[in-house]
Order: sequence, then C-alpha cells, then structure tokens
Amino acid sequence: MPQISPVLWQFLVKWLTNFALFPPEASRIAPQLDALYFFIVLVSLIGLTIVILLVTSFSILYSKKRHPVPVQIEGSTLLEATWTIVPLGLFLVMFVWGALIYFRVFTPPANAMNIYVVGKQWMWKAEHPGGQHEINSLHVPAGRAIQLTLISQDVFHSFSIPAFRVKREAIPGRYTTVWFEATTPGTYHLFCSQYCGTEHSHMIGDVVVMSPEDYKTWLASSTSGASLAQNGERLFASMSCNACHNARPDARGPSLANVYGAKLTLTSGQTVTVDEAYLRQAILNPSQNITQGYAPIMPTYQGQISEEGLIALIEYIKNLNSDYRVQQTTTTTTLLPGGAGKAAPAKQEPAGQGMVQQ
Amino acid sequence: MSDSTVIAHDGLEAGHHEHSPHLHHQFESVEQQADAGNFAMWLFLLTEVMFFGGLFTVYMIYRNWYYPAFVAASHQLSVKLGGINSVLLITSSLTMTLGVWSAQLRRKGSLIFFLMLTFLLGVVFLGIKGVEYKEKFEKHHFPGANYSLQSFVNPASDPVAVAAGDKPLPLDIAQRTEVYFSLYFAMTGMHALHMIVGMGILLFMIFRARSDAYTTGHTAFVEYFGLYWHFVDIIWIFLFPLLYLINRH
Amino acid sequence: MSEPQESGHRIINPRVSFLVYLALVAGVGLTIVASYQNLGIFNPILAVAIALVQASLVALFSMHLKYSPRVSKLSVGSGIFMLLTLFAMVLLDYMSRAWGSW
Amino acid sequence: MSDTIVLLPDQSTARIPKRNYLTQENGLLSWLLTRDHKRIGILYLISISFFFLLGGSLAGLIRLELLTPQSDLLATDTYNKVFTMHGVIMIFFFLVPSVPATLGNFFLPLMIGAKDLALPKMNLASWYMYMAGGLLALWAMITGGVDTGWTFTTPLSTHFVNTNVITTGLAIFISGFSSIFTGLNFIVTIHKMRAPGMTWFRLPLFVWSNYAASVLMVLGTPVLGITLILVVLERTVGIGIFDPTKGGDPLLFQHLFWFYSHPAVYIMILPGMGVISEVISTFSRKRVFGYTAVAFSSVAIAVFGFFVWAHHMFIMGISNYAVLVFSLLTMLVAVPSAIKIFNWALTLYKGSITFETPMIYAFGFMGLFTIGGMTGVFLGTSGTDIHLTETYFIVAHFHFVMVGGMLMAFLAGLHFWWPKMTGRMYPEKVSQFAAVVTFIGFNLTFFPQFILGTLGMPRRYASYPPEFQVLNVFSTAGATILGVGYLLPVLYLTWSLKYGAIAGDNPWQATGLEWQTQSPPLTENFTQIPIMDHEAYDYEWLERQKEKEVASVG
Repeated sequence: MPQISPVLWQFLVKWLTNFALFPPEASRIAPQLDALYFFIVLVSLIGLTIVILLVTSFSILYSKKRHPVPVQIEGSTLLEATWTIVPLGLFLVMFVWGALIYFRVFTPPANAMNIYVVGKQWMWKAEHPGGQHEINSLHVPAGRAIQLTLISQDVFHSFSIPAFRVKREAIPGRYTTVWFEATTPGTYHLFCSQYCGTEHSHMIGDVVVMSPEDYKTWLASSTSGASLAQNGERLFASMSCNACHNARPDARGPSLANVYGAKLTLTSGQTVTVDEAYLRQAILNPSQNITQGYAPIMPTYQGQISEEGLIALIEYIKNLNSDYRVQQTTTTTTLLPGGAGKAAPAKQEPAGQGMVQQ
Repeated sequence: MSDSTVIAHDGLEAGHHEHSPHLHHQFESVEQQADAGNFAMWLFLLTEVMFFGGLFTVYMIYRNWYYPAFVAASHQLSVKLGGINSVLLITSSLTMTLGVWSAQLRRKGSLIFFLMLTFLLGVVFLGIKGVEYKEKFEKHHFPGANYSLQSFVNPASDPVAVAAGDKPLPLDIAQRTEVYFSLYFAMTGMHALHMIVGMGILLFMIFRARSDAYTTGHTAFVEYFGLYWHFVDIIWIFLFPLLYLINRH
Repeated sequence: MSEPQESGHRIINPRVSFLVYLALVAGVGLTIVASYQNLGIFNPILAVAIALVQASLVALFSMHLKYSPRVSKLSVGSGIFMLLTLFAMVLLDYMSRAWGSW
Repeated sequence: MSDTIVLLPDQSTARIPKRNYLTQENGLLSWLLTRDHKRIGILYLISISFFFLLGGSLAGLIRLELLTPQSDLLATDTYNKVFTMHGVIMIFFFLVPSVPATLGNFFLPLMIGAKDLALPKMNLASWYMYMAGGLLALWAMITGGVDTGWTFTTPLSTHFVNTNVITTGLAIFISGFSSIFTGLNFIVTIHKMRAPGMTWFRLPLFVWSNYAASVLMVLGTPVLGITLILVVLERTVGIGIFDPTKGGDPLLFQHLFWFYSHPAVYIMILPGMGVISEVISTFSRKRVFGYTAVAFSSVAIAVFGFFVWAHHMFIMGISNYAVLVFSLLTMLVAVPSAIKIFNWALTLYKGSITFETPMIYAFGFMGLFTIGGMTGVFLGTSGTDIHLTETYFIVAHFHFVMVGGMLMAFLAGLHFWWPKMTGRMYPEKVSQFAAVVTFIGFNLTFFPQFILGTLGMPRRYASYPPEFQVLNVFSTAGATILGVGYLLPVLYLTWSLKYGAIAGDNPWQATGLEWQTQSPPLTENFTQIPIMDHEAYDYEWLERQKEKEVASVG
C-alpha cells in the first residue's frame, strides 16, 4: 500500500489488530450466560424484524399514491391479545432462565477457594488465604471454583471481569460474594465498573488465570511469610480477643472453635448461621450479636481495625477447628509484640510452650 | 344537535355567565373552579405525603435495625413537651377550622381572630420545639462531629436517662442513637419548615383578611390553606408516637 | 362532581369541629397512656392505629374529605397506595436480606 | 402533491391572523408575567433548547475525549464533571420537562378544548422554578462543577468528593417543583377542564400519555426531593442516614433514589409515545389501531413503572429474592411497550400514508425504541444483567430509549405542531434530510456502544484499554453527524419563523381540536368553547366537515 502514508497505515494496522467484537469466554458460567444472551438477541432481532417488516411493507403498500382512501379499522382484540401474550411468554422465559443464571453466579459452591478483595479509592487489593496479596491484579488457578468475598473501604466499587461474565459490587460495610471457575489460562481485564470518583477509570487491573501448577509456583514465589490466618492469629492475640475467647471453662466469651458454619442462637432469640458477614458484624457491632448465655461485655472494634485486619481475623476464626488451637493461641500471646500498644493482655497464664506452627 | 360540527355551546350556558368577580378566565363556572382548586390542593398534599413517605420509610428500616438505640434515644425526648405540642397543634387545627367557618359565614372579625389564634398556637409550638432543639444541642445530641454518646453509655450522668430508667448501652449500640437523632431532626425539621411556611401564609392571610379579601364569598384560599394546615397536623400526629413514645414502659 | 354546589366548601358546623377536636385530644392522651403500658409488640401497633384514626378524623372532617369530590378521595387513595408500595417494596428487600443469602 | 397531505392556503393571499397569542401583548414583561399556557410553552421551549444544546456540547466533549484510549483531552476529574453535568442537564433540565412542559403545555388545553390549564399562575411558577433550578445548576457547573455522576451515589456524594454536590442537589430539588407543578396542573386540567363531549375515551392519546406521566411526576418527584435533602444534610451537618460508618445503609439511598429515577424514565418517554400516536395516526389518515389498548398501556406503564426500581440494583447487594421479584415485575412493564409498538405498526395497515418529516421521525422512533426497549430486557433479565450492567451496554440502552426514542419523538412533535405554534411551515425537504441525518448519526453513535458494553467497557471511564478504540471512534464519528442533525432544525426552524410558508389552520388535515382553531391560536384558544361530538382520530368526520365547508362557501 504505497499510496497510503506509512504513519496512517501503521495506525490502521494497530487499530484493527486490537479490534474485538465479543469478549472471550473464560469461565464456566460464561457460555451459559452467553447462551441466554444470544437467545435474547435472537428474540430481539425477530421482534425488530417484524416491526421493520410491518412498517416498511405497510409504508409501501399503503402509501398515499397506492392507497389514497384509508380504511378505518377500530382494532382487533385477538391481534392485541397475541402481541400481549407472546411477548409476555417470551419475557417470562427470559426471566426464569436469567434468574437461574443469577442464582448460579451468586451461590458459591461449598468447596470454593475463598479470596478476599478489598476495594478502595482507587485500587483493588486481593488477599489470598496463603497470605499473598496483590494490588490491581488477581491470580487464580484454572479449573477451580474461586469465591470472592468483596468489601469496600470507602465508596461503592464494582468488581467486574467481563471475560468471566461476572461482576459484583463491593459495598462499604458489608461483604458481598461472587464466584467463578476460570477455564482458560490467560490474562483478562479487571475493571471497577461502579463510578467511584476521580480515578475511577484507573481502577483497573488484570486477572491472570494460570494452570494449577503455575499457580502453585506463583503462590510459593509471592508468599509474604505468614498466611492470612496466621496474621489473623497475631491480631487475635494483640487485640486481646483471647482474653475472653480462650475456650476455657470459665471463659467470658464463647469458644470460637468450629464456630464457622455453625448455627448460633443469639440473646435476641434469632438463629444465625455463622459466616463471614456475621463474624464481621460480631466484631464491629458485638452487642447486637451476642450468643445466648453470654453477657454483652464485648467492646466494639469499630474504627480500631482495618478491613484487611478484619479479613485476617475472620480467616483465622474460620480455620479454628479445636479448642486446643485456641489455647495454643492464648499461650503464644506474650511472645508476640504488643499490638500497637492496645490493652495489655489481661490475666494471662504464664507463657507456655512456644510458637504455633503452620 | 347537528352530528358533525365543533359548535360552541354559548346558547346553552348563556345564563351561567354572570361572571362572578372571583371566576378566573380559564374556567366556565364557579363550581368547576372550586372543584379544580380543591382537587389541585389534594394533589399537592399527595406530593407532601410522598415527601414525608420517604422519611417514614427510612424510619421504618432503621427502627427495626437499631431498636435498642431508638428506645434509649427516644427516652431523651420529653413526652410532656411533645404532648403539649400535640395538643397545641390539634388546637390550632381547630381554630383553623373555625377560621374557615368564619370566612364562609363572612364574619371578618372572627376570621381574623381565629387566624391570629392559629398563628399564635403555631408560634408557641415552634417555641417549644425550639426549647427542645436547644436542649439537644446543649447535650450534643445533634448529629455531626460534636455528637456525644454520654447519655447512652453512661446514663447515670444524665438525669433524663435516669428518670427513664435507662441502662447503659454498649458503645456499638449507643453509636446508633445518632441515626435516631438524624431522623428526629430531619423529620421534625421538615415538619417545622412546613409550619414556618404555613405561618408565613397565615400572616399574609391575616393581612389580606383585614381588607375583606375572604369574607365576600370567595373563601377558596382560606379553605385550601386550611387543608395544608390540617395536613401538617396529621404529620405531627404520626411523628409524635413514632419519635417520642418508643417503649416508654 | 355529583354535588357541585356543596363540593369543596361545604360549611362544617363548629359542633362537629369541637367533637373532632375532643376526639383528637383524647387520642393524644390515649397514645401516651398506652405507650406506658407494656403491650409488647402491640405497643407500636396500637400507637400507629390511634394515629391512623386521628388522621382519618382530621382528613374526613377537618379537611372535608367526606364531602369532597370523588377525585379528591381518589388522590388520597392513590397516595396511600403509593406510600404502601414504597414501604412494602423496600421492606421486601430488607426482610429477605435478613433471611440469609444475598 | 399527491404524496403528501399538506393543505396550505393560497400563499399569495394567506395572512397570519392578526389577533393571536403572539401578538396579544408585546414586550418582555408580557412574556415573563404571562399566564397563557402557550406562551409558557414557548418559554419552556426556548429554555430547554438552551439546556439541550449545552448538554449536547458536553456530550460532544465526552465523545471527543473517548476518541483515544488515554485521557488526553480532559483530565479525569474534568471528564467526570463533564459527564455528570451532561447527565444532570439532560435528564433534569431537558428530558423530564421536554415534551410535557413544551408541547404538553401548549397543546394539552387546546386538545381537550379548554381555555387554559387549570392553574395558570402555578404554570408560570413552574417555569420560574425550572429556570431557578437550571441557573443554579449552571452556577454549580461554572464554580467548579460536580463529579458524582447524576446518580449521586452515596457515600461517594456525601463523603468522598469535594465538589458542588450541595448546589447541584438543591438545583435538582428546585427544578423538581417545576415538574410537580406541571404534573399537578395537567392532572387537574384533564380531570376538570375537558370540553363538553370530551369523554375520557375521546381524549387524544397524547393527553392520555401526558396524564400517565403527570401521575408519575406527582407521586415520584417528592421522594427524590427528600432523598436529595438528606444527601445535602449529610454533607452539611453530617447526619448519618446513608453513612455506613454511622450505621446508615447506602443501599437505602439507592432505593429512594431509584423510586423516583426509574419512574422518571417513564416520565421522559411516555409523553413522547403520545406524540408518536398523534403523528402516526395523522400521516396514515387512520384512527390509532386499538385506541383503548394504547391508552391503557400508558396507564399500565405508569403503574408498573413504580414497582420495578430495584432492577438498577441487581448486583448492588439487594437480596436475591428481591432480585427475583423486581426482575419479574420488570418483565411485566416491558409488555405494554410492546403493545404500543405493534399497535402503531398496525395503525399503518390499510392507511393512506405520507412521509412528512414528523412521520420520518416517528418511523425512526419506532425502530430505535424497539431496540432500546428490547435491550432493556437484557438488563431486566437478572442473569444477563450481571454482565451488562454498568457497562456501555447500559449507556447505549438508555440513549436508544432517551435519544433515539424521546428526542426523535420530541422532534417529531415539534415539527408536527410547528405550524400550529408559529403559523408557519418548516421547510419540508431540509427537515426530511435532517431527520435522516439524525437517524444515521444516532445509529452510528450508539450502536457500537452495545458491542462495547458486551465487551465489558465500563461506563464513566475517561480512559480505556486500546482494543475498544475502533468502536469508540465509530461512536465519536457518529456523534459528529448527530450533532449536525440536531443543529439543522435549530437553524431552519428559526429561519421558518420569518420565511416559512403560511400554514393555515390545519395543514395536516388532522382531527385534534387543536387543529380546528386558527394558527397561531388565540390567547383564549377558541372563540367559543368547542363541543366534542366525534371520537378521537375520526377522519371521516373531518371529511364531512370539509365537504360542508365547501358546500357553504360554494
């Protein structure tokens, strides 16, 4: 193409090679969602074609030249009923189909691997259970159900991965969840899609889907030393949670071993299932979430603990599977730094048997 | 009537066109005008219902979420003052009714008297409201940066809380009292604002009533204002138990 | 529109106004008294019920709704309907959120 | 002239009637203090055109910025302010008042055979409220702008931006009054001021749809009002109703905001649908197919419109069960729109169709609104909503409804009634050209955005990944054409004020009462209050009228 200026040519080439018309399908849910998408596209096209056909054919057949005298028609109940009921039926099909997919996207399977994501102006911070954390990127293994537990530190954000057809808002003050199972290794866009202030359009990143082996390598290479649960354990001790939640017979707070997933009866008579949301509430607003049989003496930790800290604590509590583990934590307290000088650990047993491993 | 013309009906209605001086040009008859005005006023009140409806929705949600905080915070209000205010407002509603009645009977003196009485009752109501607000400000119960939880985490320090027999609230619950007071000030503030607007109109009406504006058969304005004033009363009828009387036993 | 002469500005006998007034004041007294009794869940229900009765009295008599044209009544009706819609649909979300999964 | 129905008087002798609403009084004050619904309609027309051009230029800036993937033309915060003001101006100061306050104000009383709206003073007050709100919004824009997006999402708007949220919020609050006043006025007028014989089912469909929109205005706007007040209070004194750190729920703001702002969509589109009914009937010389169904579908849209607001919040953390209910109800509200489209299409059947400019716009409306409506179903379906919401798909969807639908309808109506409003015809050929240009430009602008949205490009982005550029360039190119399409009418309509052919009373041979009086109409609309003795859109009645006239003259 000698006649086109080389600059323009290069520009065109670059422009068109980057051109995309449909996002990649890189998760298990994507083809399902796309099926519904194309179904609605099809229905829309048929509807649009019918409208266009009607309008153009009538315009031609009954233009004033061909058809100078109009014939007055009042209407037709049968026809009107048809185009009430047929669209209604189609819409109801879409509703049911859509609702099935919606519930699938927002109901994580029990064995999903949980990654916490904190949104803040203007970055995404992902916290892996192994203690790896990353900013504006998310590494996940292919072929494994990943649950994201999202929260925002300030305003509404929205965690959007178009290639996975998955999106969920991160709201301040509450966990939301979404899950996906990536199928194809590769790098995909990660967007914040809820307008969140000045740098909204820079709150983007990459989702890197890796084969399970690569993922293992990545995990090993980006570890920060302690797992999320271990960080939580430190916090648990430094904030003196173990002063009450120490699993001893005379403990002032309920034992937290195996509490995750259990059904609790609260003093208000409500029954709740302990999940991340409940644990978060119980730490920040304890008085409204007192387990039956215990005095409402737990102070609130609102403003004293960051969202990341909460995540670590919750991860720790989730992994507590025996009273022995709690007592191990209790005894390790004195070995740990005083935790920003807050409330010296009360009534500690003398230091015990050394660090808890794992 | 011929089957196909847009003919005017001047002949039919000629008798009706005596043109009352109060008949606006766009109406055909006084009845049409009165009907339209009345309907318009009700529609306006409908928008007011929705306006306060938003606040009541917020109230409903948070009262369910933060009931203990709402109880303790509500105990800070004086049932006595609130009750007096209720009676005052109901009384002003009565005087307003009597004002409308006087206008309809074309009694100028009693119309002015009742309008002024209504105005006065409104002033007293707002005065008492002001006293209540002042107390809240002094105790730092006005939401915002200076909000104080003292009365709720340590009720012993607060005679009002002691009188109500309040127990100390844990900090996290006590913090929610701010939501209550946000709503308290938003709701009573919006109500007071409506009263202030109403009292401005009352003054205007008193002024105009002196020159016989409403006592020569054209009472519509007084009647419509009466509707507005009663509506403000209705809002208070709901605000009083919802804000002042939460779990008083 | 059936009674054009009366609509809008029917003259209300002051006696009716006084009776309504007494009923309203009694209502205030009753709410206060009721709120100091322990009726459990019925405390707020009773309070709102009394307020509703009071409000209806004001609307029907003081505001002449009883004698107003049908459209005025209709607008009150639609107001109440929309208000209930707002309450109900918002509650729908909040109540079902408390059931668990969101 | 066999392919048009235009029936103009003999241009060599025709005169604009000496006495009409424009010549009744002179001077600026006679306009600023007028209580004539027609003059207020004109005031509104001028002011909303101003705001439309302003909002349009802001849109132009947005499109220019999006020509390249980097944010190079505007800094991100400027971009945010620009799209926020574009949204605020277009929604609250153009779309909501567009058809009701201009065409509705002007023609509603004429159509029902009334001398004026029931509350002329309130009507004027509504224009002043509108101007006060509009100028305050302009003030906010000039003194630093606002960058929350027109949705004012808390806690962003209350705690995390430092721009003129309060001023803008108050501006919208004030202009809300204008909306309420207009709606209230229409409802009272339609109920109480109909001419003798004008029963509910003889009302033109334009009146029906304005009635439905008015109900929405009256019931919805106050809730937006109180919501904005709470936001303002939260910013100024720091009450904690929507603030999560104080125990408030930001989702409650969303509920209250969308309680108005979803029905607001119908406030915007319903009057436009009314225009289309009038236009299609007139230019196909046929009564609207299934008058009753179309009338009731307006009411149905208005009623259902109030039950679907939470579909804006499907991924925002409302409960799954609420999603089910709201998604189902959203499907129900799509049905009346489908009814309307098919009824309009069937109105053409066995008609005698001509293709004047309003009709071309109406055809444009039908195509674009069908696309806009169907893409709404993608978003009402909870499953696909997850992927498509908050992307350019949404942007494209509501621009198809609002610009492709509403603006086409507005322009259709403006051309349709221009002869009645001014007494003069617009130039037909140029305007047909403008209509086609608008249609092409529109599609080129907004259709690529559906693809962008499917690809996942989020809305409100000042910069974007480079692979989205091709489509964005298309879109910007289309916007340029669209801009030309909108400037043309401004020019030739102004031109026609002086040089247009004299229109006569009823150039379209339409049946509505507004066409049975002189153009421009008298201040009191009719010399005598008309009696409606035929059904709406009764072209046979009109024919007989004409024969009689001819007989009596000849």
